[in-house]
Amino acid sequence: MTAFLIRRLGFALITLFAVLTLVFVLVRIVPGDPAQVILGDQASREAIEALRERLGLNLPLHQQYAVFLWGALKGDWGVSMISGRPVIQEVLNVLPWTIELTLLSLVMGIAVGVPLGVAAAVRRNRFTDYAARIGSLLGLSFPPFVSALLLLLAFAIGLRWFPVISGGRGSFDAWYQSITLPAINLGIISAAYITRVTRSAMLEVLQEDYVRTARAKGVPWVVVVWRHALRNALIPVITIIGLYLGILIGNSVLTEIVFSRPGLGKLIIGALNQRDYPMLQGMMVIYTLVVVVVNLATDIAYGIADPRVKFQ
Amino acid sequence: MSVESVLSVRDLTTSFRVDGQWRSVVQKLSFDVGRHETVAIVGESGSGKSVTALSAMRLLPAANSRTEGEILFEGRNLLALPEDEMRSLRGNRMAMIFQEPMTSLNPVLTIGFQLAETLRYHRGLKREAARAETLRILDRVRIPSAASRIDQFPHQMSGGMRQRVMIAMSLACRPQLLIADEPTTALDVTIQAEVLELIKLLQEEEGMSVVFITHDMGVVAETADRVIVMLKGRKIEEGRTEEIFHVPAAPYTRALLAAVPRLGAMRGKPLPEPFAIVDPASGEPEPQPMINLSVDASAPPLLQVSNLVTRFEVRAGLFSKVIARVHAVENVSFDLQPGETLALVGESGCGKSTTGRSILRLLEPLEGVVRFEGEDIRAMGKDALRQMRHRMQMIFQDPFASLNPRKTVGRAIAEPIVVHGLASPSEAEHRVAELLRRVGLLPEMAQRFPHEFSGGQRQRVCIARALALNPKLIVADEAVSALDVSIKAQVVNLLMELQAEMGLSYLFISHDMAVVERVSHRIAVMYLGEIVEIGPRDAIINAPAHDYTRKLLAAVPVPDPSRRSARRGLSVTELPTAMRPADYVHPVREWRDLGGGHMVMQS
Amino acid sequence: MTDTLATSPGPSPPRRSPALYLWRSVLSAFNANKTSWVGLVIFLIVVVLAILAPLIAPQDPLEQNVLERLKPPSAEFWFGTDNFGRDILSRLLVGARISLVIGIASTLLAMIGGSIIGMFAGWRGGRIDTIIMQVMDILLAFPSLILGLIIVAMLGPSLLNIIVAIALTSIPPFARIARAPTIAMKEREFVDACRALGFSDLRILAGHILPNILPEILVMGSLWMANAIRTEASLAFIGLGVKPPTPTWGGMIREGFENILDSSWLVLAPSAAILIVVFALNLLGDGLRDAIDPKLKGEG
Amino acid sequence: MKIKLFGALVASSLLLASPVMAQKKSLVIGMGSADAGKLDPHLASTTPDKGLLNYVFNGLVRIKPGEASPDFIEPDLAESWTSNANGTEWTFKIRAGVQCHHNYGPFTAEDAAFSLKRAATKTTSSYSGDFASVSNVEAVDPTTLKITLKNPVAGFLGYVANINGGNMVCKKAAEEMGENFGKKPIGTGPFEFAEYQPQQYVKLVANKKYFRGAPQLEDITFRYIPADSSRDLAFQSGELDMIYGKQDQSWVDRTSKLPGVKVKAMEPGELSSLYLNIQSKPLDDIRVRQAIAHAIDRKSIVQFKGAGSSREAVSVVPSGYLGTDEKAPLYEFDLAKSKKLLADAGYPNGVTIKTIHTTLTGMQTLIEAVQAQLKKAGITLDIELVEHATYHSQIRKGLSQVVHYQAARFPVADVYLTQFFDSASIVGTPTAVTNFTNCNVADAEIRAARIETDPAKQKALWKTAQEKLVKEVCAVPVYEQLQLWAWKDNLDLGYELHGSLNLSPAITEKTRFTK
Repeated sequence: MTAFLIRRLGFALITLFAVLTLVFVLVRIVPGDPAQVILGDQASREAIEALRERLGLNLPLHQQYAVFLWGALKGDWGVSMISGRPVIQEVLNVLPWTIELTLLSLVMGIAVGVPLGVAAAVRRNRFTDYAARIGSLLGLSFPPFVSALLLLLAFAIGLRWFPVISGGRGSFDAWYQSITLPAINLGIISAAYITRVTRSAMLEVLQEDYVRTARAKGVPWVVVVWRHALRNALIPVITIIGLYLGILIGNSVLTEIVFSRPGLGKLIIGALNQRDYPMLQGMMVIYTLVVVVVNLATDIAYGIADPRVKFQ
Repeated sequence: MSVESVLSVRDLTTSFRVDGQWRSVVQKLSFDVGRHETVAIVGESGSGKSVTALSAMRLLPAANSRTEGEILFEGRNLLALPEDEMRSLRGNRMAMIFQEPMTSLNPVLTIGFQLAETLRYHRGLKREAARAETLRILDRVRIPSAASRIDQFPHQMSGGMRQRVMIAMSLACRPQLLIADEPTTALDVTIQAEVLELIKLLQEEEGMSVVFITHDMGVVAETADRVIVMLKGRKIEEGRTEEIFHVPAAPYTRALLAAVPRLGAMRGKPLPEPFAIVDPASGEPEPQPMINLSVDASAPPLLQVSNLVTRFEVRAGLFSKVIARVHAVENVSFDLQPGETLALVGESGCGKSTTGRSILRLLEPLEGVVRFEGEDIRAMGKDALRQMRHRMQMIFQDPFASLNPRKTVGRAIAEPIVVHGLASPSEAEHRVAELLRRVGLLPEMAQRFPHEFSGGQRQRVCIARALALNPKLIVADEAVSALDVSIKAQVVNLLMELQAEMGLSYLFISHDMAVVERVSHRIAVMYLGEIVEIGPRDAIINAPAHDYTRKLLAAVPVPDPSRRSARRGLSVTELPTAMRPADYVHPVREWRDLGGGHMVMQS
Repeated sequence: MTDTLATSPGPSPPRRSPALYLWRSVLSAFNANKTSWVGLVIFLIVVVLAILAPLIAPQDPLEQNVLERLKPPSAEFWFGTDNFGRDILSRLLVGARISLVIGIASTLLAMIGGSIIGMFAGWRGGRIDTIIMQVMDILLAFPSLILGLIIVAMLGPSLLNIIVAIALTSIPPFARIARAPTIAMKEREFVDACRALGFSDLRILAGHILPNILPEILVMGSLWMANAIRTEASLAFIGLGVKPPTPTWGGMIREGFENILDSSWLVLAPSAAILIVVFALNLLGDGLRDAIDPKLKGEG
Repeated sequence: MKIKLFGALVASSLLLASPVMAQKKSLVIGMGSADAGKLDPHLASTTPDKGLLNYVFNGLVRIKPGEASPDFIEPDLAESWTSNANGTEWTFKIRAGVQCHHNYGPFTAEDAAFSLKRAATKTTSSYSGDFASVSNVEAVDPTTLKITLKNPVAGFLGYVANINGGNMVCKKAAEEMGENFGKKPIGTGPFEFAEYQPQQYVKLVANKKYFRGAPQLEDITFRYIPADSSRDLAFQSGELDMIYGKQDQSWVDRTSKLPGVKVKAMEPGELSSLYLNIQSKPLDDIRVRQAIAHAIDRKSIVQFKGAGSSREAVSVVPSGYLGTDEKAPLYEFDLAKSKKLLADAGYPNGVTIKTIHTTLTGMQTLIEAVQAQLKKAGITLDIELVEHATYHSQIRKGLSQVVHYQAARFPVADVYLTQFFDSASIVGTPTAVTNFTNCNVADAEIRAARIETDPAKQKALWKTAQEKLVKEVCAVPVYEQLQLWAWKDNLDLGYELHGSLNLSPAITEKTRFTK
């Protein structure tokens, strides 16, 4: 297990390194000289040269690379070109918002998706199954910004249960008031995914010999389904949850915009639109870190769920 | 029948819905199982024997199956019981063991939990009590050091151990009736013998009745008091075991028994001989062509294998260090003459398949020399190897898995001919027709897809494909093991005919000693990657010199109830693996020559 | 008991091509799960409408008419008009072409790229496999929308770039789906048989393994096509869609979203269009997947 | 458990909806941007930032709250002022006893001098160009400030009013914080900076020591909500008291129907013009430019934008400014003429021109409408959409052949003419402002008018300049967009709102909730 963790961490480092290199290269293959991009076509020659010097672009490429890596290692990701604030501070400001939203929606997705998927599989080709399948397909088919708006209209304007602006902090009341709708909006998507995966995993597992064995032992059907079958079906479900967390984070961008919620998504869109390179580099590192952590967590969860995995 | 019957099946008809149509798989089946009695239900695939068992347990999927008739157990009609009451019977009053111990246990739950569960539901034991009882039961099925195994997961145990766990589970509540569905089919012979022994012993101790479902006449002869023969969902014949074996009434039974290979039947015959085939409709023997399978011992050997070594590395740890190696093939040497059949026998994991694949270089051997017609195969480049493969072919165990399901068999057979440029596509078509005819199929069948063929036909297709390139050597890797007995005999006969006609050499890899006795000129016995004994077939079967060979032969069930073997005692064998530590140095072996090419390793 | 002629499958047409067989197995897959038919029919209707769009569109989708702007649905404008007085129905029909082109082209690209990568990794095995699949896993876990955003933002929002961006983000799932059966197939004896028959690796992969994993990849394709159409909409919503005035569903939603409280039909029509197509594709793929999954066979 | 949670939900929602509360003291404003930009009054260039900073800072003089014309200039930090006869020497009497926020001490002539110098320095100010004519600023004594100009400047008081470079920062704070002044802007206005939450809001609290008296409101929360619909919904649900409207007539129509809501289309009108780079092909041919001008149908654009919130452009300078030629000879809409001109110029099959354009909705809809109109004349407008900030940086690099710009300036023709048409303002040059056209045809008149002290002659010069620019088709004026705002009618601004030069309604010490 320790060796496994060390190896995964080693792999994570390599991944990070690769992403950093990729970012470094990307910024440099974008058409035009960064100094030129920053200063513009008609900037004077001296101005460009001066900026190149200041940005360290006159150094040989390998030295630039070393400087960039060293900075990244020290956690010095530079200063946003737009706001002038340190990238790391800007990112850390909004990171908790995105994490909290994504995790909560994932929990909602699991709480709804797993039971629904099990029910659908157990009652295959019956009403429950059709309802769960069509429901989950609808959940996957809705553009997230449309569903977000419908939620706002229904619960914030119609019923007035929740505020339109999702930014509450401080008290639990304010917190749940502000996160419920966005989390539901994202939760719909994760629930839809999880329902589908759980259903097909359960269908597969219910065909297995050991399920028949359990029945032959006279174990009640409920126990067969929830203990014998589900434990096994959870293994692919965990993988999928890990893999599709990325889709969730992606969709959280749109959710953040409609619910007026701070978050990574808004930050990266701004950085992209304004070609804020230091910010983009920082964001890429953060996203990679998140992905690496998620992969690691998935692996560990996988090992817990499946005793056959030996963490090699 | 008898008033004492534990289970009475009356007019059982079980149907499945396939594409909206109801098709009955078991028809009007009736039989009884008396107290303390062992009844064997035998039949080939598709006979409905397993469905009968599942019907009795009511384990068939309700959505697309239908069971009619009556199944009386302890006086109650099971088919009319509410599911709840049925559930309280299952695992309690009636229990079942399944064929596949590898998949029949839940991989994510400990065996202790799975066993205790039965006790908790049926006997209402509390956690601690259930655990103690579980330990006791594990001891009873002779699982060594049960206390340390109770918290293991199934994947940490061998197949034989898992089947013992399954047995323990089914016997936990001391059932009246045990239904064993091919409980030993997936096990090696030595393990099979031990498990059969165990079931027999426990039956006597518990005084229960057993329904034994099997395709293996040897197992039937060893275990059953009474036999029911089934064919295509119907009962063909029923009777006491001795009667069935000695005076079979139904032609089908006769055909079935005729096809069963009997170890020792070839004593004194130096050359292989085809099986006698009995027509299942009339029960009369069919004439078999006489074929001469003599070997020219003076000819230069077709294949020379010397000191072949193939190992697999096991890596682990931070830097994927090699922590151990599986010595799958270790120092294997033998020759093969043109027109000769050498059988490679042994139990799973002994390295016999790896040897075959290493010779064809489907796997890369580590050391040793393989010469085919004098050429060193290991020294060959890619192209030379591809050319070489014209002359050495392979037939696999599973004829379905070895044919591409999305190609017509015609294309499957023609493809190698075309790829190797042996014929133009149109000529290839003729050649395909010829080959199909040669293996006993119709040329028109070239247009069909593999799934439209039966297992035996598919294996014939595979043989035709292997023959397409006019090979000299065919490596037959468990080529007939998956086939039903009657089909098995036919395919074996076909192989022999082809050998006589085309002068083929076979490397016949098999675990089935009885079949091996029929087909081979010589036998090599493998154990843990090494050949422990090699020699003429008659010598190996009738005068085995190595302990392991003797043990292997003794374990083969004899399809003759009058020769029911004496108690072998309840030994528990776990097949050792050929996994060795990374620094393991293989010992130098001494050999003893018993004359006539019979060599045995001194251990 | 002559096994050789025992199972005659009854009268059969004199000559059956593999294509016919494939067609029949597709048909039976459809029949096994009727909802697939519904999905297919809806999808085909949309495709036909998109192809015929220039002929059947009641108005010029680019023609602005200030006097008719933001008209609710009426007999003249079935789905109303947009902010510029353009006929929404016409824009919807013409926009279907872009959405479908993006969906189909990007999915095809991803399918081809992913299959090659996955099959290669699965076939080669060992470290190469480990490395490729780790990279794929990272890519897969990376927020695809963000990845798409970055690519489009870097390359600029043109139709081709959007297709490439979406394709790149959907390669990993195809690689995964192609790899697993390749490994399973590699273990199957027929691949060993092929090798024993002296076939080259390429021949085995392309001729023997690919046809076997193709159905699964195609099914996956229909599911990811749905995703691609949704991603286009999301990119457009963020403002990185195809340039105006070209109508796309995503772009229409973006425009409509600005007016959603005044003129909800602006957003409803394209949303419904996306919903319908995506739903149809999901229905199609989902049903087929159920039907072809060999593990679920024999149950219905 | 579930039921309990549901109950809690219902209970709390009831609480939320209940119309209790005493006198409201907190104002929440919803702005249409994603986040705060630079909160330094001399650097801020966007409407949201300017609006916010207006509540924090004062000028030497101010335009009366609610008005948008220099006619309403009144004292602010300066109690009174005098100037010499030709207007090159100005003396301001600084109000005594004004306190800087957060205890940064009293505001004196010293601070005012510092502030003006800061605003005139290129590195610390975006508005240094406005002070090009200032030769000296001097604090004679704590209450006397003297400004010397190189030459008379038309409407000079406008530059020391509470807008842009005229905003007075406190010296001690600005020196202390240096580059970080934007993180905690310190002024003298009715509200002082309290808190910034990224992507969420800026919070201002009442400046109890405000020299006009403590504000009635306790605090202002300035929220950033980029999605128009979300902002509207939050306004509708009562979470916002005042919102920046969607610049669209349909928004006006819908929002005015809401109960208890006031909607105002206020001055100044932002002039939306197409600036044509006359050095780029094919725009270097005046016939092509004329063709474009003839292809624009201003009437239908106003119909499109809504008559209540927009009006036709009258000249290359917005209407109502001092010196605007309200009847400039703009090219009339004439497709035939347009096509003929194109053909004459050698483009019988039409031309393609390129613009880099913002995704800002109001502007994007306009350019798409323009695109459709041009299309009818055979002119293809290729629009490359980029985010608003990118657009601003790109067009300043001269990357866009056609620049669609929408702006209001201090309402004196000189400002507009100088920034958009004086050759010194050409983008990419050291003195660049926003001349995207490379035009210099009116340089002479613009520069002469700037120092002309005779108002009549000055107006004549401006008129000639506008005529020349129109004739030369340096720019094609399209329409003017009024500023749309909505607020709850229980909010009493404390003055009559006609307009605001900051484009956001002023919130003063008198602003309060009536219930």
